[in-house]
Amino acid sequence: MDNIVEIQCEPPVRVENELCSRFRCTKSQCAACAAVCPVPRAVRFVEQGVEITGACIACDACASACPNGAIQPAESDRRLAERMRERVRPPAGFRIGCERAEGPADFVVPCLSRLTEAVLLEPIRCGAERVELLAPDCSGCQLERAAPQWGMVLNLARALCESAGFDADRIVRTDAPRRKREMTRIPLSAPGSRRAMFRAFAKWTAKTAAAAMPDAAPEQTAAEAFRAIVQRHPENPKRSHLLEVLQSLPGAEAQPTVVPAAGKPFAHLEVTPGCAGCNVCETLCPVGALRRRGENGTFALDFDPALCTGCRVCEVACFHKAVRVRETVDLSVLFERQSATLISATRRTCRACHETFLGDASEFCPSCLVSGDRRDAIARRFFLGGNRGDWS
Amino acid sequence: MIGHKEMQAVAAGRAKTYAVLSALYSVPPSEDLTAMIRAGALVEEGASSLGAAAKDLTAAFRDAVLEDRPNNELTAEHTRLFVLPSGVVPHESFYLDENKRVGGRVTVEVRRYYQDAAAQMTSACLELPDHMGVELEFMKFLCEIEEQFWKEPNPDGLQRCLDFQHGFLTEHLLRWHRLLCERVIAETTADVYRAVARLTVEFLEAERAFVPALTEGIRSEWRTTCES
Amino acid sequence: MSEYSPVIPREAVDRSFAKQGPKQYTLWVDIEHCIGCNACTMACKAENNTPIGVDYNRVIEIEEGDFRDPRKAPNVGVTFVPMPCMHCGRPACQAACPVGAITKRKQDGIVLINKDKCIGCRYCAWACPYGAPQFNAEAKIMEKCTLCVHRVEKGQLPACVNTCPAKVRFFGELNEITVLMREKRARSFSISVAGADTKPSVQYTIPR
Amino acid sequence: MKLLENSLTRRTFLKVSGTIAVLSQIQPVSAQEWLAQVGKSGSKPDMVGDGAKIVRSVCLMCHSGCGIQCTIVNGELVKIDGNPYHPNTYDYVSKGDIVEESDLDGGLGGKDVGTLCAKGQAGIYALYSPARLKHPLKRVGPRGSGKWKTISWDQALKEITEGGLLFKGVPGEEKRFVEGLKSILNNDAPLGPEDSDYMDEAPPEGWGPKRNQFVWAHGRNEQSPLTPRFVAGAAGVPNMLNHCDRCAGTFYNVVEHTLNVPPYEIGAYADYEYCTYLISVGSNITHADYPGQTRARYLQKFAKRTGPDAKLFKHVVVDPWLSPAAAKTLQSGKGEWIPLKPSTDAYFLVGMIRWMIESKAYKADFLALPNQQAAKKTGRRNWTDMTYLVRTKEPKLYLTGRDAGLGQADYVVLVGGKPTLFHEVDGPADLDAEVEIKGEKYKTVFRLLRERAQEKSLEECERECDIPAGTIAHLGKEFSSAKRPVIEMFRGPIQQSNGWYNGQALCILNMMVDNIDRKGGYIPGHKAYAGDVKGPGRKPSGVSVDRHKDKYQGKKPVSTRPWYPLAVRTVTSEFFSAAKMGYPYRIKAYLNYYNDPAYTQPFNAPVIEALLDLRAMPLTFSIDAYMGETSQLCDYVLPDTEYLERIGGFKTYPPVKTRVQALRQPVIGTLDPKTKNYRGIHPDVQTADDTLIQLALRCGLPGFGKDGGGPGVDLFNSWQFWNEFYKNGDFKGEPGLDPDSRLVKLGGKFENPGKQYEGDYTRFPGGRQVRGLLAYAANVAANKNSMTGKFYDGLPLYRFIIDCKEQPLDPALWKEYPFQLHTHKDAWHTQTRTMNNLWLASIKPQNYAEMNPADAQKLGVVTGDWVKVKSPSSKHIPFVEVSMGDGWYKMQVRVTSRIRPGVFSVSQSYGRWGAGGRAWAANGKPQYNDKRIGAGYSINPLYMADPVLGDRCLIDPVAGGTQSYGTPLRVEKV
Repeated sequence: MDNIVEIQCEPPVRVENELCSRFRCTKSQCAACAAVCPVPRAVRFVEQGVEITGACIACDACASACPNGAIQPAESDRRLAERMRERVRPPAGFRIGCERAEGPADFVVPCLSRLTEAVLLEPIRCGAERVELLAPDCSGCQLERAAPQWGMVLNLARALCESAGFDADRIVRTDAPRRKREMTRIPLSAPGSRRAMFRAFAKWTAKTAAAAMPDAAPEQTAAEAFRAIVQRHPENPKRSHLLEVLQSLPGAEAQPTVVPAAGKPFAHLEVTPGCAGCNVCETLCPVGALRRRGENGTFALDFDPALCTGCRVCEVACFHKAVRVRETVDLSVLFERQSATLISATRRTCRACHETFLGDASEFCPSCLVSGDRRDAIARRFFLGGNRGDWS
Repeated sequence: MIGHKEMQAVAAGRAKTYAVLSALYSVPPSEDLTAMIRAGALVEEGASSLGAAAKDLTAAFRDAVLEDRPNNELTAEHTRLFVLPSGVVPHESFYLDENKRVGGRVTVEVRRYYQDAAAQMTSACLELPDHMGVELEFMKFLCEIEEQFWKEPNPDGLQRCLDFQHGFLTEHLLRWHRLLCERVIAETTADVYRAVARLTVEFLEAERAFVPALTEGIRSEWRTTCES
Repeated sequence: MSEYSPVIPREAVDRSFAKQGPKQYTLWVDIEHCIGCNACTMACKAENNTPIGVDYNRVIEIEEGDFRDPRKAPNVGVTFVPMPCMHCGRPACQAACPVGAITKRKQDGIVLINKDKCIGCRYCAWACPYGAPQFNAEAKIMEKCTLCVHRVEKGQLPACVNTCPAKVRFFGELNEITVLMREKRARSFSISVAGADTKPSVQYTIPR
Repeated sequence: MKLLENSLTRRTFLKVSGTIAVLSQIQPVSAQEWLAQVGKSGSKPDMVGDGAKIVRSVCLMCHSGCGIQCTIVNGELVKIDGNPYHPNTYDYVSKGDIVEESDLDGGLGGKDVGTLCAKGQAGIYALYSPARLKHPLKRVGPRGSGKWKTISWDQALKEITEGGLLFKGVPGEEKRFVEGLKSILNNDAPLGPEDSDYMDEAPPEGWGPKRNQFVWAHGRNEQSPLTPRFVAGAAGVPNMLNHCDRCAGTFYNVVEHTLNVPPYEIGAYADYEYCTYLISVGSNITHADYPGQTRARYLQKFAKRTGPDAKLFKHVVVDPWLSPAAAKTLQSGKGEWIPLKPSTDAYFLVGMIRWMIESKAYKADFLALPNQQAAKKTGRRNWTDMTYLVRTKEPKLYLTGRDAGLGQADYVVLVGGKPTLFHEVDGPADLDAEVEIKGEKYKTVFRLLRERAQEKSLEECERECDIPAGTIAHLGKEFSSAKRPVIEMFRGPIQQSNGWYNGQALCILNMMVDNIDRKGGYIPGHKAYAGDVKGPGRKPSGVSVDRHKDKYQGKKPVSTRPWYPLAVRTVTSEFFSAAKMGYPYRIKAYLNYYNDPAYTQPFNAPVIEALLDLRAMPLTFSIDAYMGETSQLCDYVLPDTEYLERIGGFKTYPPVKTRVQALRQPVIGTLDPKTKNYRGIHPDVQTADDTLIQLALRCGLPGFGKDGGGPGVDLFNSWQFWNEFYKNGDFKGEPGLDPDSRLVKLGGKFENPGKQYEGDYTRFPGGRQVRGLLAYAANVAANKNSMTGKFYDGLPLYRFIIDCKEQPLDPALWKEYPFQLHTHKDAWHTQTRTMNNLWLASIKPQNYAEMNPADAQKLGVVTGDWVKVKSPSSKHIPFVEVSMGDGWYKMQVRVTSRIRPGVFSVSQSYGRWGAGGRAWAANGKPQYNDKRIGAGYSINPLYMADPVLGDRCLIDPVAGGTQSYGTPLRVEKV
């Protein structure tokens, strides 16, 4: 019985592959989730992107860390924000506390690393004057590895405040003493967790029952091909939530706020003339921040900086090194939602493959020329003098 | 209230439409058929694009075949389009076989389908089973059987027959008729065949919605109708 | 009793198949006797059902020298070089693929493109110095020589090897082939490209 | 009923009033029957079988007859491999005399898999090509207008056999009565003045019966003996024309005569496996020769040979084009490439003879042997006629014993100067000698040959063939001193107006080194296993339209057009132009089978003109799988199956030295178990065999139908014929086409390929092992050129290009037309069968006009430039896209050192305008075409016409082969 439970055990958080940078582009070095995960072996990088194993304790720090919103916590951000809203009493300040923090808190979360920028801004949206994070010293906490995450979120939220024309100090951290009694609700060994076990057991019995039913239709297990999946650009729930919150911040007036892009889930792109129009950046962008536009024989690449999470998939994927992430980003774009055209060039159709390409070099696309002639050229180069020395 | 009689008539009507289309794809228009169409045999019921297409075809026939001119031009055009190796290949395998093997895998599948549906190709059939004309005639065959089942009435038989119709439409005809008709429209010089192609598209598109709806209707309501 | 194979004995092929653990299957192409008939090209086409215009293997005809006066001994030569995928030890295509659709299999060293993953961006074609990956314009994906992996896994030889009328293509494990070549003292090489150290595995022998 | 109502109202219906004639392509059944049957599929015989199976058959992508092994999965042909049991495609030795299935592991996924060339493997595309014809067609517009309609087989065959006002719907032909085959073929009355304007040129017995007005011409005919049974046996017509004049008929003719072997033991080749010194003259061993892939394997074998002679091996390639085989020899350093000037082979070959005679570098002891016992004494299997005496006055025949006063009509030799009957000599006779008898001078063949060879010095030869005299000399030296030397040829030296003599010279060279039949020597083709079908038949009589094998005996001293008494195979190139002028008699019906002269004929403009001429060719019909260039111009086109859908069989070619008869059998399609009627994948297409049988039955010809194959043997279809064929002759006692028989399972009957030699000689199965070889062509010397009334010569001549009156071309011509035309061939092409196969067409998308850098420099062109080219007689052909009018043709140049200077070389098979090559008109509208099929250029319109006749290409006056190389051309930059 134990064994079955072990096998069937499923992690409490779900990874939405389509949004995961690692899933979409194997070259992506994104490790946001793994970096904050407090449990060893709970996040695993696999061929299919990221896998959350049964070791997960459902602290949801990874969900907060993932800029693309690929990891969906058991309770969604919106739901969390809703619960919070119920407790906000404007214009009074709002205190959010960690379970281990001693002191009066309006709202208690198991760990502050669960919070996102949008959630932090929620009380302000509801009219609260200030948001305070009641945080004890994280060192020694079992979830210590997740601690930097909430610090980062706090900084982001403050920066966003500034860009909204508010005082950054409307969101602050307040040191709080640690509670004497450890009250961490989350057990650290997942397989033994009752929640997980019950869930797994329920699933297991359901499956057994299904197998026993005579008329059950055979399960359609054929997974959708990757190449079909990446044609879709699903909504980033985290970002749409944030944009929603920012849009409705009372009294917000967007201010140009240029911050370094490194380490922030915001970025602005540039495309150099080396662009071959191959469309890989658009295809692989997890959040759909890039959109190709082709009309009247031109190729244009539109970019919505408000959606960009700075995951750098486009940058690492581009073979021609034509896409670059700018070093700084202006946060006010989140309020204005203006899309930029990164490149616009004449588009031609290749005579051989009927694919489009940029440039006016010939009737054939560079790629057809390359693959067709290279075999020839390389063989030729070897056999016609010159390179004979290369023969090993 | 719709009765079996009516449905029987519908099935017969569909069979006839299939028969006309099948004949137009299979052989050059015979004199009888020409005369019939020119006389206005194709009548729409309810204004729609299907009706317009039928009107176009009738008009095209009236224009193409004048009293003093025999069918020669249409014969030549039919031969050019559907018999000689032209840009229009009227075989499903040309469009759906990944290797464009006319007579290959797809043809074998269609033939299998006929066998499963207990349809025997006669020795008069001079085409591959996946020829547009033969596929349309196969649908005509099923519609005729459907008609008989309405008459009896036989709910189980009807259900099976409609399943075969639906299966064949979705697995075969509806997957390639547009590809063929687009080619015909692009390639032909005769208005008649342009109109035939348009009518085919319109009719089969109507079938795409109708057959599943009919199947669903019977599944849910047949019992009560029988009792009433 | 059967198959005349002047270069590679069948036992060596059997040994290659039987070898356990990580290995590198590859081809040995004897250019000295290749007549450029393109039977391999067509065998590949038929076996892998490639569309017209997509060939996993091609025979390149290379002409050298200059001949203008028939009274003098002609200084001209033609070499035929069959060019399949080199199944490199460090495939440039794999490195270039943004979605990890290209893998080099540990168990036999065959470099394969996963058709489900490939998004048809053609980065592999840009990256491969040998022009091995081919764009299938109908399916909009890249394809290339698989060393007939579906046959090899069943213990059969790749189609091009089976069909070669002049018997100049041989299949085997790289080490087996290297040993045989050393025994025969054949002058062998692999087409390596300056600036792209991909460690191609396909071996060629050339006229002495 | 709500839902129903909904679905009804949401849709509009088409009401069809009136009754529609039912096509009944699908058998109607009642609903009850249907319900009973549904789900119980598959009792009918069908091409659809489950799973994978193997069928072994014979390829026909070229004519080599390689065995193929087809893998069929769920009714679809998915792969063609070489048949491992066929000696063409696999090297093995079997256990017994005849190969059995257990000799190899050749099943699905078996370890023994045969090799196969590119063409063979592309057969899949041919079978499933969307361009195939699917119904019989009749033209509804004027010939060549491209207006067609489909008709039923019944109508097609009925109209062809019955005749009548067949084209009354076509403007201008309303009253044209077309005589049908039935009345043509059953008319035994003699041809008279109403059929011929040339009665005074007829032989005393006349032109023959009127049924001779039927003409059959085939390109590839692997359905023999069924097709000859139809034309000669049933119709009783001598006019069965083939493609051999364009191909290698002269080669076969000259080899059969010189090596004294029976006909149809096709040609002779080097024994590649054991020779140590090989000269290939104009033969593209690996790419064009039959069977290319088998030779490639042998080439590999001799290159890799490890025996004691391995180091000696040398391969010399004589060819204006650096063929792949030549490239290999240059690469390995074990040979030479001799870039001979096109059509000067005689100077090279006879020059070599001269050097060898003068240097005494020949096997004198062998050449001096006059007969069998003398040969046997020295351990030989053959001897030559070199010592036989020949008259020096015309006709230059052998001296007979009767003329020499020795009583018998036998050859005479000199022994110590004394005339002796050849069979009475017990040792060598005088080789280089002459004698005077009754005031007349007689010389030995050898002396005549020496005198002939000495007519030109090596320096003169050098001037003509543009290779150094020293090269000729050193090749002669190496050749004569090599351990196992052999010189071989294919089309190069043979397909010329001097082809017969070139071939004769080459055979003599082989005789001079005593290598005929020897291991590593020059091996003639052997007999294949053959079946037989008996039955009644007619005997053809009269003169054939192309006058092959017919001697001119007319009242006029010289004939209007040439006659070819020595062409054993036909001279089809002469036929079209002759038919156009109604010479020697007018024809009434022309049947084109697997043939495309409108494209393939050198100087093809007159062929097209003839085919369009209603008077010259009142009824034309074509059996063709595609709308080929010729079929486009015919009255009816009867669709043929592909080679993968028919029954038949084929032998193989000499490089394989054991006996073979491979079975061609359908790899796909349906065979009715009762009637044995076979259909391929297309239901309205039948095999040409069946078409011919039906034509014969409709015309009431003997040899087919009930008891057609003798009492109790009905021949109503192809299967019945071939089943009977494989039960008789060499197949006596075997079960015919029984699916479990060895024949059907292995795809043929094969002799153990290990049994090739007997001692130092090859086995030469089925041929005369011990025989005399004939260096002197007495039968040639006995005949006259009908155009001049002068006797032909019996020995090789130093000659360049000649016309039908044996006059050299006007030297002034070369000033205006300084280039020489030349063609070559790629390994993946066969004349008209491969460009429409897009798998093959994609290997090399187009051909080019290839020119030497020296010439290109002079013209100022580089690769990719366009030039225009014309010959002295080229004409505009409207179908050809690159025809600029006025005889000029436009071509794109590739500059290459692979071709000798002064030569303009274009590879064959490209530049199609039929079978989808170019848009061709139908209904006045261009038909669909695929640019890839028609890519490149065809050289055929550029061949030069015979200056005397002006309406056909140059033809060898002796053996009837066409001049395929060397036509003068003018090339200009565009």
